[in-house]
Amino acid sequence: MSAGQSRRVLPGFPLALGYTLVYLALIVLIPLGAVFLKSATLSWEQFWTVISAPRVLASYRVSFGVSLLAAAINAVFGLIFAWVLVRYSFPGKRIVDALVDLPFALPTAVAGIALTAIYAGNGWLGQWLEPLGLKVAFTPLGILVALTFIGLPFVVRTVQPVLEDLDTELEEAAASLGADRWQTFQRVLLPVLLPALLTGFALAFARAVGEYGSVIFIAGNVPMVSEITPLLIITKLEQYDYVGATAIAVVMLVVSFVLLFLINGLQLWANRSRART
Amino acid sequence: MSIRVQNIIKQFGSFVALDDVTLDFPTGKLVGLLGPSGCGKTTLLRIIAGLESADRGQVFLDGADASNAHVRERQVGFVFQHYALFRHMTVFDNVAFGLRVKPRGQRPAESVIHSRVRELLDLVQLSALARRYPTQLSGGQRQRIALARALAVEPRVLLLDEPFGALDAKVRKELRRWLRKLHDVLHITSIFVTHDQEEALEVSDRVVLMNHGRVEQVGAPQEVYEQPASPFVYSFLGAVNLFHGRIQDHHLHVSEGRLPVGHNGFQPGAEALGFVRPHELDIETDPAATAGIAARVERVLAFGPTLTNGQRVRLKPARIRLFAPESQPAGSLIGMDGDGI
Amino acid sequence: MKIIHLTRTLLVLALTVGASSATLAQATLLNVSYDPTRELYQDFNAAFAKYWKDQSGETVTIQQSHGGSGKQARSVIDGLEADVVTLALAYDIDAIAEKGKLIPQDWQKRLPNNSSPYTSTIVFLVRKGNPKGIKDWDDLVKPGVSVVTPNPKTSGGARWNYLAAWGYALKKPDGDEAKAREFVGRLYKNVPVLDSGARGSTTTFVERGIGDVLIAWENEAYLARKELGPDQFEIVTPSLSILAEPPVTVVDRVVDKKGARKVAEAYLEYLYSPEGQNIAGKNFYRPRDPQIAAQYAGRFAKVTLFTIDEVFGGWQKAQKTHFDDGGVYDQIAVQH
Amino acid sequence: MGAAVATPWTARARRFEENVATREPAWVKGVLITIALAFFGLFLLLPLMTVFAEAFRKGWQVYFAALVEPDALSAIALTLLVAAIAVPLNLVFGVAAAWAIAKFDFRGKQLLTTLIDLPFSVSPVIAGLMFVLLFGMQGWFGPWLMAHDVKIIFAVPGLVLATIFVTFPFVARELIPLMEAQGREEEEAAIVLGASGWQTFWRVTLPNVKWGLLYGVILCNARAMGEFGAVSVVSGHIRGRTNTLPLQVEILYNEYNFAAAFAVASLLALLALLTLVIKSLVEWRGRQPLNAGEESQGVPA
Repeated sequence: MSAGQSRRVLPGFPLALGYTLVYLALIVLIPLGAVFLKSATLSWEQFWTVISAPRVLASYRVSFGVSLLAAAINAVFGLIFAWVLVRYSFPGKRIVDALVDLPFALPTAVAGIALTAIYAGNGWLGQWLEPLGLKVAFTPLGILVALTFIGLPFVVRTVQPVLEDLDTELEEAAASLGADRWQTFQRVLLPVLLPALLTGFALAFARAVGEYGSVIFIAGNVPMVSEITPLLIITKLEQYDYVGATAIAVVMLVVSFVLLFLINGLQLWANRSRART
Repeated sequence: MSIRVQNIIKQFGSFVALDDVTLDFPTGKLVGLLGPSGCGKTTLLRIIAGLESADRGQVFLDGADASNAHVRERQVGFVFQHYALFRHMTVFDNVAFGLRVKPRGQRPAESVIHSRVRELLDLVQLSALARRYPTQLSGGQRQRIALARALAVEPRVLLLDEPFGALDAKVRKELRRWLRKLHDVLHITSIFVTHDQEEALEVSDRVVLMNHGRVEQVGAPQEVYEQPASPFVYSFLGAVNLFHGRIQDHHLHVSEGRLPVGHNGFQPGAEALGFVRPHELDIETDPAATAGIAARVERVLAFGPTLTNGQRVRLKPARIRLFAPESQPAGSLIGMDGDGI
Repeated sequence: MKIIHLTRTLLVLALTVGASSATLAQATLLNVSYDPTRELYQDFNAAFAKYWKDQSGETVTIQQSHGGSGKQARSVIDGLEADVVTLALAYDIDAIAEKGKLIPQDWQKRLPNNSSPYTSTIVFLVRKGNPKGIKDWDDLVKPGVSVVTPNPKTSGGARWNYLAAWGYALKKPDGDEAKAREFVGRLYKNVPVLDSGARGSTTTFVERGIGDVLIAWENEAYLARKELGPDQFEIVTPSLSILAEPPVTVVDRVVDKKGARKVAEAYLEYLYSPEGQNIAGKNFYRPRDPQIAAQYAGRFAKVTLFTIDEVFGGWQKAQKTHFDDGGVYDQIAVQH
Repeated sequence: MGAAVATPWTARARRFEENVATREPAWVKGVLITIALAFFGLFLLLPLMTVFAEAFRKGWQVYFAALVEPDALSAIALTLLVAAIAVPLNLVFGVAAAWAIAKFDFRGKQLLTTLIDLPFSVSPVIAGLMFVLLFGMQGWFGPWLMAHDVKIIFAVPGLVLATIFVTFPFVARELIPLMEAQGREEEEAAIVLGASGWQTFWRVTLPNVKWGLLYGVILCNARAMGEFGAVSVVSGHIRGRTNTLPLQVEILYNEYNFAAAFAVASLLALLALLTLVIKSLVEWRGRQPLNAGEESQGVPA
């Protein structure tokens, strides 16, 4: 069962745990604590004024709204992507599969300038889209493109293994009971995939909310329209308004924590329902 | 080497895994620790090995208190349920591991290690697989390698945790006979844990029956099978018929009739449980018989031609053991033969 | 034990790297500047290094850091060890004095001409042939005209742009505060992209093809036309604009600590020398030195200029009224 | 998170395609593959190609000139240095954390695991801000550091700290589930056989997780070399001194020097591709022995 309370057979526990805790405290907890401590120099009312200013509220709308939309797009296309990768064979599949992780590996700044070069009015795609009245770069749509890019692997990579582990028996049973493919997908497969899909969605969302590098190049950064919250933090900082920047950072951190706990819960759920099937 | 555990108590949270266990394991014997899952047998084995420490009580190895000795110092060989072979090492390197990690002063030369490993692989009849990796072996082969690896360091005791638990039935039977033979050659003090009664009875010199962290009975396989010391042992070892009734004038009265029980320690009117092995039940086909339990033949399997469907019979135990309902060992027991009724 | 040892080694390594760059800095100057001065200081640093070598025999390497003026000032306040700062506006250097306490409050009086060795103004860059017919500020607020300018909250240049537009509206025959506010509000309604720095805006306009007109530093507009194609852009000078005075100063705390005051002061003084003024002129800044200015007079269009002190009562006041949180700009932005 | 996923083999898809109960009509399959490939082309392939196309737009000479320029070279050196410090530190941490969490039971284990994940969900900008608040001149330790002439912010240590923060969980997140799945039995077996703690770690634990470890390290490294937001806040952008490659990209971009910006960006894109190649190889290698085991399970004793 356990390694025993009084004496552990495997060595190194105090050293490993001690090192882990010290390192965690130094790199993560103390610096994060500094943010909260700094924001505490504001009174509750001042804090509220800063974080509920119209421009700040608008930036939440952009950051959270577009991130939510991007995560939703990723959930749909990521599911299709994972499905195609697991279920079908086609030429070049290995390469496609390997490149799914590109957004993990490609620096965000590089992604930002590349996407801008593609979608700007005189860009590769932009020159075709603009005449159609579809402006991408420097609009909230551009932010959506960037956030979709960085979030894609999260959904694919959480759904893919679940899909791979699925026993064909499940679908065979459904088919033998007279269900067509769509019914089988809807009623049998989707419920099994749902926890993983939601986990991927939440991960993509969490990543998108905090994203900075790829967005600032392609977003128009117009207050109230296409200004994301991280940029607002930088803006505050550059006006020497440390406390204001910190207050907004606290709001984002709280959202991050909530998301993190949500994701952990989802993952537990996903693992448990995977164990059941 | 002899092993003695004394007054061992072990709790995991509020769960009592071992409740004051005292046991002796004699030198050179193969002892089976038998019991249902959760009875504490594996915990006891791990405490003897030093992989777990007891909350209270002592472990004596060869009469010396080893309770505070580290696993490494106890010189035990441990065979894990899932083999725990090092998957990145070849069979050969797995067996050689224990020799190669010895402190420099005690480490044998590589050539000695080589011949020793060869010897062991011969012993477990797997010399041909020395270059393979564990994942390329079948379950039975893995288990034999695990055993060879444990033997390589010349342990004073061999401890096996459900050694055949993960194998399929056929391999399991082969392997346990092989283990018995191996033990007859090596004569190393061994303890093995199992939840399979057949396995325990077949392989062990002695069987220890455990339940809920307590020792129910210790004895030779024959002894524990024929003279179960408690209702638990009775029902755990082999098939048994259970009759719940009341004692009245040398009979156990149950709803379907009465069973003669002869002299016993029960007060008239006391409740009692009667245990009868299937082979100890005689079938009385005489419709005039009044003793025994009234029964009707539901379905005749193709075993004997003497009965027909729907025939009414009486069942008469040749031997019955009685226990008080809540008793562990307290119930008295009587032996009787068919003629005594 | 090994883990701890390894960590210690790496920490020592990290610190040595930090320290070694510190010792290296003894022989170097760090000039923290704003966005459009990259080319100016590239030329000027080479000239000064040569000059200083001749003067003192010492080899001096000048390192540059560029970015939005506010961001750069913030870095200095936070501990970026700049020996000299050459920023877009006095307000940012005031902040270094006030929040960082790295320089005295009266820093602007230490060098001639409000510590601004060169000036510039705000002009318009339009696409070839001026398809929207942009002539003056009034044309920028027309519906359908797309204007590119950086974010006044973060960019010094953007604040000059804003104030120039405001000043123009105020100085119209029937101009008053309310009209100016309305004028600037309409102007910003026409802005599709707000980059955080002047350079970002130029990139957006020139390279990305966004907008009909870029409000830019005069020097930036000329540079962009030179670098990216004189056949693609035209410069339109409005009838009235603001006199932009980008100031410079030595960062006392840093140079005193490093013992680099002499070379840092010489560096800034050299900006006022004929050579320095010449380099400024070449890079499309308006030189202060009348003689050198005369040489470059042909380069720049004639324009009536007003100063910030005249119209807004100085940077501190302008900043407070217009750009602080909740200021006029924020009110305009929210109406967007 | 969730990145430790094995690549499926092309062959594996066949068991679905050849089963009547699990295959779709050909047109559905065709539509789905088309959608996936279109999405792939639009969102993954096109940006990647753009980087290289833009980088070479002005020819090879401009490309190489941009890469050997002193500022670019020092940005490369700095990026390598920062990664060379941050990655090993996170590696050691990841191993220690995984050892403690996967091999032992203790109170608060779940919380600890969650806390290790924290930096994943913190915006890089906030990561930079934290270190400014701590070590900036206006921050808590700034004046003291200034007085003792220790530079953290706007110098290499600050870049390293910010990088360590954003790449903090990578190695640990790969190792913890892996080591948890492997259980304690092998280590216990080694100890019973007389191995010391270090022997057990080096000879049993480490070889077992080496592919997972490598996987975590390359992802950690890719992020360390490519981080922009956090590093941007603490860098100070001193040319030739505190500019890492991603910051150099931004600077060149802001200097109208697009070809050079994309040239440097292409270097980072190459690094990303290399990362993906190694990652695929690692996944392939990592599952080799397991596959062999599955296949030979039927071998009789």
